[in-house]
Amino acid sequence: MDDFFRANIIDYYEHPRHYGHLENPDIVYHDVNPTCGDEITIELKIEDGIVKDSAFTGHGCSISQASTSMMMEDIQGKSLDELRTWGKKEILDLLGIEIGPVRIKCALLPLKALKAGVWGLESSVDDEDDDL
Amino acid sequence: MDDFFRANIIDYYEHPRHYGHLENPDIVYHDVNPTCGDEITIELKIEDGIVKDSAFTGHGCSISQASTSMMMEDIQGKSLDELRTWGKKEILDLLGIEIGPVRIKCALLPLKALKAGVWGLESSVDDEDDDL
Amino acid sequence: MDRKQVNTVTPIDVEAVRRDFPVLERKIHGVPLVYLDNAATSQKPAAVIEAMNRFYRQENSNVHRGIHALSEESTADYEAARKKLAKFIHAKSRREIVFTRNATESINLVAYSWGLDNLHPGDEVLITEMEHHANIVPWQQICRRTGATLRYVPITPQGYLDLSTLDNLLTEKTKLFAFTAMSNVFGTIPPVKMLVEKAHAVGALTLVDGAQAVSHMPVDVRALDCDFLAFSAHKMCGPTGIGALYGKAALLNKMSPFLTGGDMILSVWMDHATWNEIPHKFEAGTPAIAEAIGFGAAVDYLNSIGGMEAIHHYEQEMITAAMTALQDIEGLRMIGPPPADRGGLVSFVMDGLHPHDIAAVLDQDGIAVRAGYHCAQPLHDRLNIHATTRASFYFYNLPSEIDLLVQSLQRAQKLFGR
Amino acid sequence: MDRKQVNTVTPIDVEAVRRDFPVLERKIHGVPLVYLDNAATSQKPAAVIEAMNRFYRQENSNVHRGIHALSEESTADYEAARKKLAKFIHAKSRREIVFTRNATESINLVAYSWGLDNLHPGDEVLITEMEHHANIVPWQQICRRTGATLRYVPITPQGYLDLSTLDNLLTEKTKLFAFTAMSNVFGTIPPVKMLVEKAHAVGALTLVDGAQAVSHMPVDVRALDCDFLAFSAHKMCGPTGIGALYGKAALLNKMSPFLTGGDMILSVWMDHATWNEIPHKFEAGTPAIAEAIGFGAAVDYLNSIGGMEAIHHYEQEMITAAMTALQDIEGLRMIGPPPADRGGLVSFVMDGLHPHDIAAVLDQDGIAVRAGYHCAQPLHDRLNIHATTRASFYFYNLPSEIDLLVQSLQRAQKLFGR
Ligand SMILES: Cc1ncc(COP(=O)(O)O)c(C=O)c1O
Ligand SMILES: Cc1ncc(COP(=O)(O)O)c(C=O)c1O
Repeated sequence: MDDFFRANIIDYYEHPRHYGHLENPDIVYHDVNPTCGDEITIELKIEDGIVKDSAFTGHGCSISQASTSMMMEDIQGKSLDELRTWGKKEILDLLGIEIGPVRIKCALLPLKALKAGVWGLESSVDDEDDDL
Repeated sequence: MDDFFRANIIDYYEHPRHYGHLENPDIVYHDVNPTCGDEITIELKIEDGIVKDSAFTGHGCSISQASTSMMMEDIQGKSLDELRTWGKKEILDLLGIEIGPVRIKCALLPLKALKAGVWGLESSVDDEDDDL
Repeated sequence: MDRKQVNTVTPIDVEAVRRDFPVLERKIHGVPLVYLDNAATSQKPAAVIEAMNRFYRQENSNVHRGIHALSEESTADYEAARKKLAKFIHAKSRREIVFTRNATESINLVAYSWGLDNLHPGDEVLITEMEHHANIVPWQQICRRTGATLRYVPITPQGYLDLSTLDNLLTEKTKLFAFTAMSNVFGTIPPVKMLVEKAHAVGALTLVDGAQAVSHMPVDVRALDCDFLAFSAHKMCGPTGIGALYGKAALLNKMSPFLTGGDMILSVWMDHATWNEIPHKFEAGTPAIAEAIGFGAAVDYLNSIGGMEAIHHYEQEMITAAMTALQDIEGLRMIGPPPADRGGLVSFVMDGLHPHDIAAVLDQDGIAVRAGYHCAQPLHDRLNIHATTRASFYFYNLPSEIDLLVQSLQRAQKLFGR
Repeated sequence: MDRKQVNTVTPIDVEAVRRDFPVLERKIHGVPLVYLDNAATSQKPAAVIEAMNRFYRQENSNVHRGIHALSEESTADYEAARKKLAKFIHAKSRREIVFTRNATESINLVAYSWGLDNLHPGDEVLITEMEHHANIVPWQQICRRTGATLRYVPITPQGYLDLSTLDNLLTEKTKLFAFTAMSNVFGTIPPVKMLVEKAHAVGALTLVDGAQAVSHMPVDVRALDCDFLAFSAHKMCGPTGIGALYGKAALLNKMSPFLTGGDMILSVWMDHATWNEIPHKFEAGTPAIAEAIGFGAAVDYLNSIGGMEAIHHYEQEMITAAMTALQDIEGLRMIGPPPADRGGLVSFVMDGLHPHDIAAVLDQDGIAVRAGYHCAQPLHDRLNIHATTRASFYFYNLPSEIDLLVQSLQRAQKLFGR
């Protein structure tokens, strides 16, 4: 938490990259974090299983918005096959900080939207926590 | 609890007074202590509001049976008006011992039966405990 | 609720009281804890923690059935706690107190037990737009199951109930009016007694959500004449895992049981069962024994430091000071009524700062507040706000903690370049 | 349940273990406590009591919502406890563990949530004659509300399930088979895995009442393949006020919520709401946070002293010794199967001595047993017994305590002139 606001999260929050709409997106998915009202809509352009373009709109806290912006930036050119394997770790690597059990939901919102939007996976993305 | 079995409870339990049936009783009332299966049936002969005769049958622990036997003995000749005012204290005086919160239900079973049988009072007889 | 003049109460010795709370010695990120999340849950004094310790260390046993010393002690202590609670809210009898898990379960108990049997198509349940989800969703569900209709008393932009609508909303169709005695978002304290009277005038029962009010001000169920009152131990210095439902004995006697199993029965046959007397009829299985004892100890503690009148008085001072201080922060907007009409909590929004981020900055300074919908989404929707930040006080908070709050909020503004 | 060969388990160091339990130092009427009422509730080791203390003294806060250090710590610890429990019973995922108040509420949850939606006239729920009221009355009630029929697997006079009746009783009409994995009166351990298989073969779901079994022997929900498992913390060294329901994720996902309110919702609008993911969908309002942490600590403790295999092994030795010793008391009759087929408890009747009076005499000697129906009235009716006395052991009981029990029973016989 300490380096929370030292990371470039505030920068992405204030100046979100890939904010806005795509023309004729292949996938549009809206998702919310109901505990706090974070909302995002992601839009993807897919060609041959590769993310050709991506954008988002939304509002919410710095974590959810920066996380979404960073992800939209990072997934460009990546294959859906690769993205399907993404989990908590990949998002936290993007954000570059540790996140506690409550706000992890904000950070993982774009991943949740991606998985639900592309593969219809409704299951919780932090299930990998579930190694017993 | 210590003088529990020093009192004459075992005597009344082993040799219950007023055990059996009355001829043409005016009131017959059966009651149970569901937590443990104590069961009694009291029978009363009433004339001019006075208990002329009383008897009981039943089975259960020494406290419930001795308490019932002692009460059947004691109420002979008493007026219903007087009995209506009876509470926990009168029964404990008869038994001559202190009783904890669990077994108090055994001790008060005959009083509960009396009140339900004579006046249809279904309310708990230990409600006097309820002075807030 | 009718608040009396409180001039004569002995003030709470806050410095002394703080020493009763072990957690207040905690350091967060190296700085002392400033706990302003009391509306979510309160901290626990050592006396409450110790009462439960003593139970587990010395007399732990199951209740109501055992004929041995530990069980008799446990039973006596469990029932003594019930009596303390009955007295605390001025119930007529300890039999009117049912132990539940929390205020939420208390409301669900009424919804299932009373609602399933007594609501029919055409009937209406009336709640308000300022309810906590605990006093909304159970009624949505039970109305769905029974065909009854759920209606809402609207709120004004100032955070009051719009009482002008009552005469239209409370009709012969209204079977129950369920409303909070203190909003956990606005802090608003509605005129409970008057609302109960109006409901009774059309023959409706009343359920008061006392989750906030019982913890923070005197509540007298006989004076209010409400039919049900729901509240939680954990918000009033007691343990988690236990709450209470007050219900008028005549009503509880008539109601079907809710949870069924051991202890709530009189006799069980293979094809049917008969019920124990109230309140046991509503307490199935092994109850939260240690927690009930802790709940009783919490009531003792609240009484010992001066009582609810004194607590409410102190919180009025604190909320007045807090709202005065927050007013000076540019771009900060508080929601809800002025201090005189509310309990000791305040929710606010800040231009360009998301409540989550505010809470995160405050946390770095050791200050615990809550950010979000506070389980009152319809209220936020009505006001068109996404989420708010809430600071909520209790009798152990210091005026100096208000200053720390203000400083930290200003730091958040700087950090985010506002 | 399938009991493996237990030759290789490390034996429990009972003397050492006893020092972990503060209450075992208690004197009752001047003599040391002999606690043989473990089937009603177990005693608590200091580690469990201290885990809850630590929570209240250092990090107490509400869970799942707060963005501050205390809330993050509380949330992490609460969810970690869930994980410990999932592991303890070999669930696939922590999401399959719902925290409830006790085993009773766990069963009620299934009865209301699954039962109200899935039972219809003509459907049957099958239970057994050796069930605890907690696994009888909820099914009576839900059958009454839905028009389904409740049927019973009969018991034999020796205290076994009469398995010869199963093929007749388990039919396509059977929607659920709910049965105990260890009788709290006979001690009988039925063949759980086989019963589950037979139920599944006709398409019925299975609910295992694990209130006794989970506390006293290894239980592996994946090996058993049961659909639901209900159990309580307080019988397995944990606190009062909390229990658990295990349910297969696929089933829990499909079920309607039971209690509704905060935390179990995804979003709430004025006219409807959507539900949070499992297990949260079933946990409404502020949960029993300290108790969950205590529950987790209890699991840690049971593992630390050698695990459930070792505990079961020790209890087998104790019950064998106890039943051998009791056999020599004239006029005493034990009910239920031989030691090899039961857990560590024994119920008995004595000629001319009422169980209440036996328990009262034993109490004078510091011995805590239970007398009555043990919440299993249909079983007693079936056997034509009014009530029984039950001695139930746990891993901290000593062989010497069996001797004290026998002596005290003989004293009772003398006192009542038998
Ligand atoms: C077999 C069985 N089932 C259910 C229960 C109920 O457990 P609880 O009272 O903890 O809900 C018990 C305990 O008394 C039991 O022994
Ligand atoms: C007004 C109000 N009602 C109900 C509740 C629910 O209380 P609990 O979570 O203890 O059931 C709360 C607490 O969050 C509240 O503030």
